Amino acid sequence: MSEQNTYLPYLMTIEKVIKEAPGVKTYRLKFQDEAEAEAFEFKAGQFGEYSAFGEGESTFCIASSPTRKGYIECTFRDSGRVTSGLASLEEGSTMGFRGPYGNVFPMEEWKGKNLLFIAGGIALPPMRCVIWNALDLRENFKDITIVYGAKTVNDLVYKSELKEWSDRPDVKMVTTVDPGGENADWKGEIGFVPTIVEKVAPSAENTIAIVCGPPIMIKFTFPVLEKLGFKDDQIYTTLENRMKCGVGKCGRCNVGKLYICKDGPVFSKEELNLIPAEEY
Amino acid sequence: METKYIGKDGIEKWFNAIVASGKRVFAPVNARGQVDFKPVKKLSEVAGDYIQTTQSIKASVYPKAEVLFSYEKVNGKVNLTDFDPESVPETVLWKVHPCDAAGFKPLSAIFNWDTADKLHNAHLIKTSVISFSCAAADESCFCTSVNGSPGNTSGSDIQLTMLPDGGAIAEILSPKGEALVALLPSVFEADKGEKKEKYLVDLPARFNLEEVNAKLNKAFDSTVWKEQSERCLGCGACAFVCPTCACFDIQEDAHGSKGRRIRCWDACGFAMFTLHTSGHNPREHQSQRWRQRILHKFSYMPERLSVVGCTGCGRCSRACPVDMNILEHITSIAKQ
Amino acid sequence: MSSNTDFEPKIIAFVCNWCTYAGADLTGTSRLKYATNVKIVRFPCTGRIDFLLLLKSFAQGADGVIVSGCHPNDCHYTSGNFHARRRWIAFRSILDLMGVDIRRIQYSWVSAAEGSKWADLVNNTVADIRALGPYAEYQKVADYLEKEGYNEEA
Amino acid sequence: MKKLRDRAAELLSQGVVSLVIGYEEGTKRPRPLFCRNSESTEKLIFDSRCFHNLAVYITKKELVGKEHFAVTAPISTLRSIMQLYVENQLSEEKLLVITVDLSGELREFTTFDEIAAYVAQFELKRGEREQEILTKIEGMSREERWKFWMEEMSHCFKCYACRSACPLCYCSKCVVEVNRPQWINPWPAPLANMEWHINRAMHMVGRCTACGACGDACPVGIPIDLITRKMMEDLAPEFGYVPGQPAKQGNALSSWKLDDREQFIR
Repeated sequence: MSEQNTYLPYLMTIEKVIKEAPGVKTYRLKFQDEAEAEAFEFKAGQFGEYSAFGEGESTFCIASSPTRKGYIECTFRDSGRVTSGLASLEEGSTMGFRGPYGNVFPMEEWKGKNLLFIAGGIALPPMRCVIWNALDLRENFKDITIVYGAKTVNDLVYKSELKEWSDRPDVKMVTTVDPGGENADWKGEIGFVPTIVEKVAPSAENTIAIVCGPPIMIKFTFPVLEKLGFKDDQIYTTLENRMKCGVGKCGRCNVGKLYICKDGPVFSKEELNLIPAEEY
Repeated sequence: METKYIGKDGIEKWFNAIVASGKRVFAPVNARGQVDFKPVKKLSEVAGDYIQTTQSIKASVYPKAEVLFSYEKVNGKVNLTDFDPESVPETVLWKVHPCDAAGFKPLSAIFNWDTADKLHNAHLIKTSVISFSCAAADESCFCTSVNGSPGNTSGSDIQLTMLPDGGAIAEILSPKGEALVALLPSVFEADKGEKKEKYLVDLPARFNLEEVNAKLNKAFDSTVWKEQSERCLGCGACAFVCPTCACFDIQEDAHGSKGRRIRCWDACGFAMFTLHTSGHNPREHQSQRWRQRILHKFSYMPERLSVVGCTGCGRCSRACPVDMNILEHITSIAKQ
Repeated sequence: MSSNTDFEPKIIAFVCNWCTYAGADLTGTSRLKYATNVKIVRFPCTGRIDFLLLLKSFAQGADGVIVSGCHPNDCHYTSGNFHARRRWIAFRSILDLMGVDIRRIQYSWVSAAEGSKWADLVNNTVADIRALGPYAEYQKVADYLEKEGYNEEA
Repeated sequence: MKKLRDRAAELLSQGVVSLVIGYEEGTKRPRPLFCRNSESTEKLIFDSRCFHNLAVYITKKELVGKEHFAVTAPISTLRSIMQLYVENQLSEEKLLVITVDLSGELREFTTFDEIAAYVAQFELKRGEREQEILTKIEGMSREERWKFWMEEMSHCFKCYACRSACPLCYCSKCVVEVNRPQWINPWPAPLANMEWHINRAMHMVGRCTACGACGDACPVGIPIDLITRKMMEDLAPEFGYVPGQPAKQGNALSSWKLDDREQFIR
């Protein structure tokens, strides 16, 4: 009997380090074991437990698209013991990864629809996975609109990709910074994400909105979408409660009877309505 | 399932045979003014007169702190050493109460409901449970209200029901139980036809589980949580003595280039349990944490795992420094 | 306690920057010989030396600890050493109650001018700890995890 | 008892206070009770069995809110209230302290000086249990003490009931919850448990009022209250405070005397 130890991480080599914003880095990770790499599969929306040996584990989404094979990427902010341990690693060093965990964005069901991505700050990574997934299968979807905002120009992550997306003729890309966060060269919008969404959002007809961001942004974006005619089953988000195990055992991420790590992290607004808002 | 009789002397001989087989034996021992499970070698060490051990037996299949794996960093590479199921010794639990044995089911349900938990299962496989049915109970006991009974055999490999002559009715309930009998089969005699029920404590049910469940399904926003939890101090005593509480933390024990990842007990009553790095805490108030504890056991687990997360052992009520009496609280919810 | 001739005590010294560290420096520049068993950790002031560091030293293999700073009234920060002294009094009292071997923690005042006192302090402490032997009692519990009874471990 | 109930009901119905923290009958012994209306004061009791230290609740903002509140306080609670006051954790304006004196009369305190004067009449003595265990420990060799405490510590499972029950453990973030650096291993293990308890005792130097709440709360029966009690007994004369009396001269570890003992310093 060779039962797998769920808590034993895959060993990953950090292939590439990208500095995204102050304190924010993206790592491209490659499996050290060929067979593990071969067998590994995930879908947009899933997350994992990333470990810095000597510090512990931290939970982030997989920020790369499942359409890009051979590696995974994660983006994180240096904000605690584990993340600063991870941040101190260099290209070529080893870290751990467990996953993929959680449910997925129902991208199959979204075929033939318009997609509206709305993200704020460090919440672009879970969205980036879906965005690239959609762009790599561009023919499956109709209009794609991305609204992304951060506090300041400095805080925007994936800067080169933001440019790539806005240069593409098949994407409508809107970037914004909070009032006061702009600099002299800033050519994007100035204003909070919900306000900008109201201005630039496509018709709700046949459109799916995917919202990721800090709770306050989500709180103010939902009513805007509602006003624009989006139904609850057209709106998706991804939640992040504190987690340790990632597999529905440690008891932290319960929201009502659901586990964010098993039943989420992806929820439609329709599903969100059924769980107590105070617990996420 | 087979029922036998074992005499007074037979019990001691059999116990000695179990110890002699090299298995680790845990039994309730009265020491330091408390009765708790400890490794024992002689039957005389086993505590006699008590209602309940302070702690449950859960640590035998879910240790307080356990190494998930260890690692070593060598020249920029990392070598992992997996948990070795063979490192777990064969263990016999002697004189477990039915409410403790019954706790193995909800524990395993949590650890195995989706992903199998290698560590928990390794312990489980190596553990044999000899339970003793209960002839006495106190005001904190309520197993009969949560699908249990003083003679419940769930989770037991053998159950003994003590008889006035010092012997016992032995119910052999599983292959593991048979293996234990096989250590000294000669002391097991034919069943004398005694009815076990006659020797069990009479413990009327205090609430109806379905009723409680129905109430709890609508109670999330109730004021009852705040009312009940006002005196709660937010410590983890209730969770740590509970036979079914399984919430855990994963921590790192690093020493230079070597280290180990450790799983240790945690409790949903702690304020820091759900605190996000951002400072946001979804369960900020003690009332929310108390609600989580009750709903998890009496609503979420029955719905998600088809098992109630409480065996009615009453330990949490006994351990609580401020008398958060779970029976009283559940009964009052049932009556609402 | 057998005289452990092969035993080389591991000693950690927590010293303040202004007096004892300078004093230890002077020992070296004065070419005074002293035992090499000491690893020095420099702090701004004895007032900054957290009591848990002393316990951590034992847990990680030290057999003895030296804590040393400026003489009373000589503190660079005026009263850091007075605060430290109070803390040591309390700490010693608690450790003694708990059965921690307080003979293994040597407190001292060594000024920047007392190079020879530092050498004596180290030599005497090394000799004392050598006589006491390794602090195995403490170190053996450092890695303990689940044990149903402390006495179970031989 | 009736006087207490009537007075509590009166205070609540007249709106003098919005909460009375007291005792009610519990499963085996009295337990804390929170009266927010005059009806619930019927459950109030106050007798020699009431020894929960209710002072633990009065620093919980979530519980006492912004309104005026009252607490029925036996002597141990009064001592803690005084210490909390000395540490600037309470204000006289919000809190009304009620006790029942030896003659059975209700006494109300509106200033902390009154409480201090009242508390001063009572000497802090070791109880039977404390005397018994401390005598035993005091008679041990160092090696025996180490064995004794290590065995006790092996039972600690870090539920932190000691911390939760202590009125003076009011920090919003405890040292064991800090992980950069991780001073004390968060999992239960004999040494990590001992480090925790040494740490707790150090944080209690000159502050512990020997109410025994920590030891009483410990579900696994470790006599942890004796660590802080003994420390306090030993150090009080040296640091110039009286056990059980508020340390008005300031926190023992943030003050010092020129002639503090130093024979142990080479």
